[in-house]
Amino acid sequence: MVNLTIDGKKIKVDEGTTILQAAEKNDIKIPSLCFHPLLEPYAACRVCVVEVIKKGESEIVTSCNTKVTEGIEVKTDSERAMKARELNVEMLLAQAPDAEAVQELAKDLGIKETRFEVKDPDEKCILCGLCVRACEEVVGADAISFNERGAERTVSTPFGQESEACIGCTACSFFCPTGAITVEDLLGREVIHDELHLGPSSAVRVPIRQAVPMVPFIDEEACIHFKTGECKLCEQVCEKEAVDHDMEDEEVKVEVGSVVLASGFKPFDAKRIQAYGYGRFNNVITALEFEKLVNASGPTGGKIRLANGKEPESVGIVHCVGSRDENYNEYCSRVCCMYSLKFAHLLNEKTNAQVYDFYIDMRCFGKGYEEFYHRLLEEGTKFIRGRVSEITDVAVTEKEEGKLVIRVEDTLIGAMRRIPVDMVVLSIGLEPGIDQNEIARVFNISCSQDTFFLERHPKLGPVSTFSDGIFLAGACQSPKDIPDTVAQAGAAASEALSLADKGTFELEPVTAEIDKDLCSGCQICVSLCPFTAITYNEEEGISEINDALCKGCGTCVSACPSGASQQRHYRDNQIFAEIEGIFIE
Amino acid sequence: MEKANEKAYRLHLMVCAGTACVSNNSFGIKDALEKEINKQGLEDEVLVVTTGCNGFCERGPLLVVQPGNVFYQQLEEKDIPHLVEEHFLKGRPVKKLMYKPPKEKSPIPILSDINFFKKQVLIALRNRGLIDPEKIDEYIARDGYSALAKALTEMEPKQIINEVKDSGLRGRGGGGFPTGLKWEFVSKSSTNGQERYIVCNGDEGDPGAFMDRSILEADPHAVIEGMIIGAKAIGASKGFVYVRNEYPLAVSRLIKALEQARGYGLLGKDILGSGFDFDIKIVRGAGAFVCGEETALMASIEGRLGEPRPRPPYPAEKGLWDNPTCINNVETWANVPVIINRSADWYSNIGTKTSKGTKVFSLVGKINNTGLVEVPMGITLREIIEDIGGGIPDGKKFKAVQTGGPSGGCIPAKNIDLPIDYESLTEVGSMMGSGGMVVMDEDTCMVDVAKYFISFTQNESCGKCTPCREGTKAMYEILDRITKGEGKEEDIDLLEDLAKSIKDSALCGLGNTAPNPVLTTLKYFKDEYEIHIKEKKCPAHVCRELNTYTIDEKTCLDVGHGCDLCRKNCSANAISGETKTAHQVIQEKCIKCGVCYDVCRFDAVKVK
Amino acid sequence: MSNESFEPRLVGFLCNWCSYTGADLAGTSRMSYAPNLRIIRVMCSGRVDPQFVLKAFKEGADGVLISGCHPGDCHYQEGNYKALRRHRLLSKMLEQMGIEKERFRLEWVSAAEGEKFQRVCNEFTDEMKKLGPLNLNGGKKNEQ
Amino acid sequence: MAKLTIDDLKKIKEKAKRRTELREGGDYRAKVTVHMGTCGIAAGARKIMNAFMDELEQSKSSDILLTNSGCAGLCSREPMATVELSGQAPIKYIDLTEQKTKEIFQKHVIGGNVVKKYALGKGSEKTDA
Repeated sequence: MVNLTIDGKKIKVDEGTTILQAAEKNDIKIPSLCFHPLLEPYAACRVCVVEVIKKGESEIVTSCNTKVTEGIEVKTDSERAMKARELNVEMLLAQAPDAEAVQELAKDLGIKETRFEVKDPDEKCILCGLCVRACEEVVGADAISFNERGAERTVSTPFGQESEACIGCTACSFFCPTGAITVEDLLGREVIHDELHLGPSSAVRVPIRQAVPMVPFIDEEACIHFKTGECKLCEQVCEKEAVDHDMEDEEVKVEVGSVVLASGFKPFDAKRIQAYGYGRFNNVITALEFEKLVNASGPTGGKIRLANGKEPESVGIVHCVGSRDENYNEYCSRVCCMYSLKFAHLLNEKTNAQVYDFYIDMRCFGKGYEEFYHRLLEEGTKFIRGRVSEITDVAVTEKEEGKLVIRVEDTLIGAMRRIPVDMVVLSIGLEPGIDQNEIARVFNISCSQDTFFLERHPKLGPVSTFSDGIFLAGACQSPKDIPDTVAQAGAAASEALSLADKGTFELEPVTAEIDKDLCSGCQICVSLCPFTAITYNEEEGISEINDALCKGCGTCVSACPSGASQQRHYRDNQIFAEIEGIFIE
Repeated sequence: MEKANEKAYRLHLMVCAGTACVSNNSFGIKDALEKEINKQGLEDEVLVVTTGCNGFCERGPLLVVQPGNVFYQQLEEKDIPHLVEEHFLKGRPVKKLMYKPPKEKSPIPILSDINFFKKQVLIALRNRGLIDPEKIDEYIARDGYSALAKALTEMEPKQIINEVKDSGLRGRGGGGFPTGLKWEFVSKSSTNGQERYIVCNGDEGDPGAFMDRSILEADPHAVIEGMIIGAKAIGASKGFVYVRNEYPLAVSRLIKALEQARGYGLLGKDILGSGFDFDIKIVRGAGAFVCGEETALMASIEGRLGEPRPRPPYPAEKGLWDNPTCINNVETWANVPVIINRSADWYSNIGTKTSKGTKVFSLVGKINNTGLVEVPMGITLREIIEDIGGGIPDGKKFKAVQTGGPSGGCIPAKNIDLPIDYESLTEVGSMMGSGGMVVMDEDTCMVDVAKYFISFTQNESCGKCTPCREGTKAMYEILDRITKGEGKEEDIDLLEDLAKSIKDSALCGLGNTAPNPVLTTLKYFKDEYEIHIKEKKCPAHVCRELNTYTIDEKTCLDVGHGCDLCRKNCSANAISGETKTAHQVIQEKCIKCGVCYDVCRFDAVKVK
Repeated sequence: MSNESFEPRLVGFLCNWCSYTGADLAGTSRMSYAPNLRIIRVMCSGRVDPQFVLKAFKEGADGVLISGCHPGDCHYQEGNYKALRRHRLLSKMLEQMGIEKERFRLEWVSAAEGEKFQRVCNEFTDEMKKLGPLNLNGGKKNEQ
Repeated sequence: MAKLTIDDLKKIKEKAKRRTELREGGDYRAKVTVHMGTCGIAAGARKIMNAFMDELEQSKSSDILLTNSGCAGLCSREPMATVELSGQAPIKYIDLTEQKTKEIFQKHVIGGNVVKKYALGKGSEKTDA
């Protein structure tokens, strides 16, 4: 440890600490412009100068790079240091008048205006080199550097041309203290709903603010390390050393007793219904996008805004988008009515927009759901019973000018109606997960007609499947809302656990067995068994039946060419004897 | 010329072939001599030898006839036939070609009697004018590489370092850091296996300084031998000579010297059979003054942007490619062989208590004997200017001398009896620097001198740190205003504040010393600043915007009879009157170019 | 043996979960139907091995019936589908052996279809009466 | 050139020193001055100088200074030369021939004793050389 006095305070710091770091530890503020904790000190701006007295001799040094030595006395605001610092800042004010960081520093030091000649009033760059060093030390792209000398010195790419070395990671503009380097999207990518476009702001981030678990991840496309092998700043600053760039996905084999399939659902893709204009009109959004809009920690902070940023005056909510429709999904997605009502309520509460709700049947099946519907009726939401045929922006009357017109057949008054609104929310239904069939094949469970997983029995076995030990929970079995899902998940878990802790296991009495000597290993039975109870034993070259899984249907027995597979109590010779017995007079 | 080595000659004509004399056609003189000698049939008796810079550049092209040390100067090709016949054939030296000091009547034939040479003590320039730099044998003849042999075979590295430490030799580049100490740091710093490097700093960016150039041109082997001895002392295996690309003759002579040294096995593997390997590479500077600063120099050698970096770590610890590096100036290296040969005690009793040995100065400016002088430390300014320099030309009064180039300062006439060494110069606000010594007389405007030097450092600043990049620009702008008559009252204080702040907070040597010229001129010649600001006048009439030109009508008419020459030459037709009438200057139109003043033969034009 | 006095001897393989329960239902519902069908219970229609059908004909059966659950209802998922495949293949083979394919019949009878079982038995018996005896084993009776 | 060793270095130094020593105006044991005024040259001083040059070369000694000077004034007895050993009075030789020169060089310059039969007399005017 090294001891020193700084501004009169006696402190102890460990070897190799710089004066700036020592000051910060004892919350003494020393201004600096070209210093950044994540970069090597460059000591160019000379704003962090302090007076150091060592063995009676006083000299002015830059605190950002000078290491502390035994017994020195540091004065951060001595008259001599302040003089040098003020003049340096005043000179920077002349060189880069438009840089806020310098203006603030000048204000703190009490410098009104600069006595030196200003070459270019809107110059922002103070030539601190943070961008050049970041590009070299952190990013490793070396795309920009200083060129020219003395007063002509500038930062630029070689010959000012567009540089191939630049990987567009914007680290330079991130490190720039004065905003001299700005980032511009030259391609001008068209974004449907600006606020909703959650472009990556930083390569390591939390997926969404309510993500469970709330753990950041590294987005490999945006992360510099995967481009140039450098950077790893996040690794340096993480005290818990939790960052490891070399981590890879790995396949883990887990031996489990039972599996609860809760692979969820896929929202219906609203683009499939061309007539509703999702993807063509910026203000036609899906229910999920509306959830993001209305979410307090969402991109708009919970304010409901149109694409152009204004508040909508009228909003249409369309039910059964992609559900109860033989062109798409015949089944009812069960949850849309209630979340649409929730939307209507939120719209009434947060905006003074007129809400229209287009429904076929209001399915408020749950506890307290119907009462909630009646509240909506009182709140002034206009409910129109009928399926929406088309959403268009072609205005017929000038009232519809600039609005989205919803054409619907109002079945209660038996007439076609045209309702102009600012925004349309499509209450999209639920569809089986993207890899539903893949999972069914892997777990050897079957799907019902609408490709949701088939439960063993709608009443007697709603959470189990035909394969013992495989259970179902949630929307993968059929669309359901959160309360039902939670209930079902509880059931599935308890059934799974009941299997586990029972200790003993009742076997079917009539299961089949394979005689080792007769079996030739032809494996016909293996693919036949609906319960994957038969596995082929590589070493011995024969098939074996797992008694716990065999249900005793006997299909394999009748298919076995060599008669190796026999079903207890229904052996072939037993049945032959029965046949013979029939014809005995 | 091989044959010439064996044949004994009775006369050697030492023709000076330093850059200055070469530019004065000294090669022409050499050819003329050879032609004339052949014509006279003396080619077997008289040998013409080209040497490095002789030092007395004012009087170039120069010839010294040996034996006899007869000194001829300002030779022209037409003098040669007469010289060859008279002196070389008939043995009668030719008086009219000899050096005649301005005030004396008769010329001084013998070189060592001439004042310019008398007080000089030659160590770094020991072989100047005596050997042909492009022949290694001649260097060896004068004890060349004997110090190396001694160092490699009889001395341990520690002994060499102690010898240099005891000699009191200090860095001749300007810093004055004790060389022995630096060698010790480098040899002690751990290198865990990597190499150590030796660097010779031949950047010499100061305007008007040509010491290193002359040493490299006159005696490259002295530098090479010094570097090998240094390498042996600190255990380095690779050396670099960083020399300005603006010195083509020095570079070519250095290249020839390196090849010859390598040929003799004095460089490369197993030098002189001692098992010590060392080789030297030449790196040419790209013309940036800042690359004279050691860390910028190293960056340039590494191929990076020539830009200084904060110290510590000093090059002795972390230099080229982060390995320990020992950087010394050309002159420092040239001194090393002599110290090893003649011992530290002999060296340490030359010079003063704190500054040992000699220093080479390039004496320029308003001085009669412009040239290269090597004087012992402690010599007074008066001896240099009056005895060696031969006083100020045209009877002008000595005003000040500027030492240390753009990092140095101006020393006023009143300090003429100041003994010259590192400490004395720094006390008066200047510094030893590389050795540039610019003499100024009464016609020099100190504000203009300060402006010149600050414009130099401002232009050469690398631009990395704010005080130097912006500070020198700010000071230049203020000084420029003052010299244009727009100086403000508070400018002097602002200049002083700026100078102090830049000196305090600049990152490298260039920035720390750039304000010295301004500070010293302010300190000693503050009155001139005040006249420029308050009265908007320049006493030395150098700042043209402040001059007012008038014509004394009486002299113009009576003496010049209105010769009308000034009016004809005035480009702004700001002069009224015709021939035979008195002329006047129309002040509004006058652009103060001063042509009338220069042209008028009758001193009718007055400048105030 | 004239047609009317000829009583065909039929063998029926019923799956335990649907057809056997269905037949049981027909019985408990007091439905009368032709007694010619002699029933063998198997856990699933998939268990019926083609050998059993051939054995039955060999022993003197005039017709064989397999009855399982409706497709999709099978207690073991796919047993009835396997039976369907075997029936198609086996009836082709029987034709080649000269046994009329009507003599080998496959029916889906769920646990609730007692009435259907009754109808199937009656129809099957009448058809076999029309076809006449098969007499594969030369009309010999099996002694004890 | 093969790699040098220390003593190679010394050898080169000796060889080269003979030539450069001349330039340093070191202290010489003997100084031979051949008078080559216009009449001297006419009288054959060139041949005498060459003779001296050859003798000097063969003698391989480096402490003898051979130089020339203007006319010594005694035109009738040209060509003449003066030999001056350090510490002794200069001796002037007259009516020289190449043969006499060799003899003088060997006996006086090298040997150190004056060849009386050719000498004019002791001492010499003050010369500018």
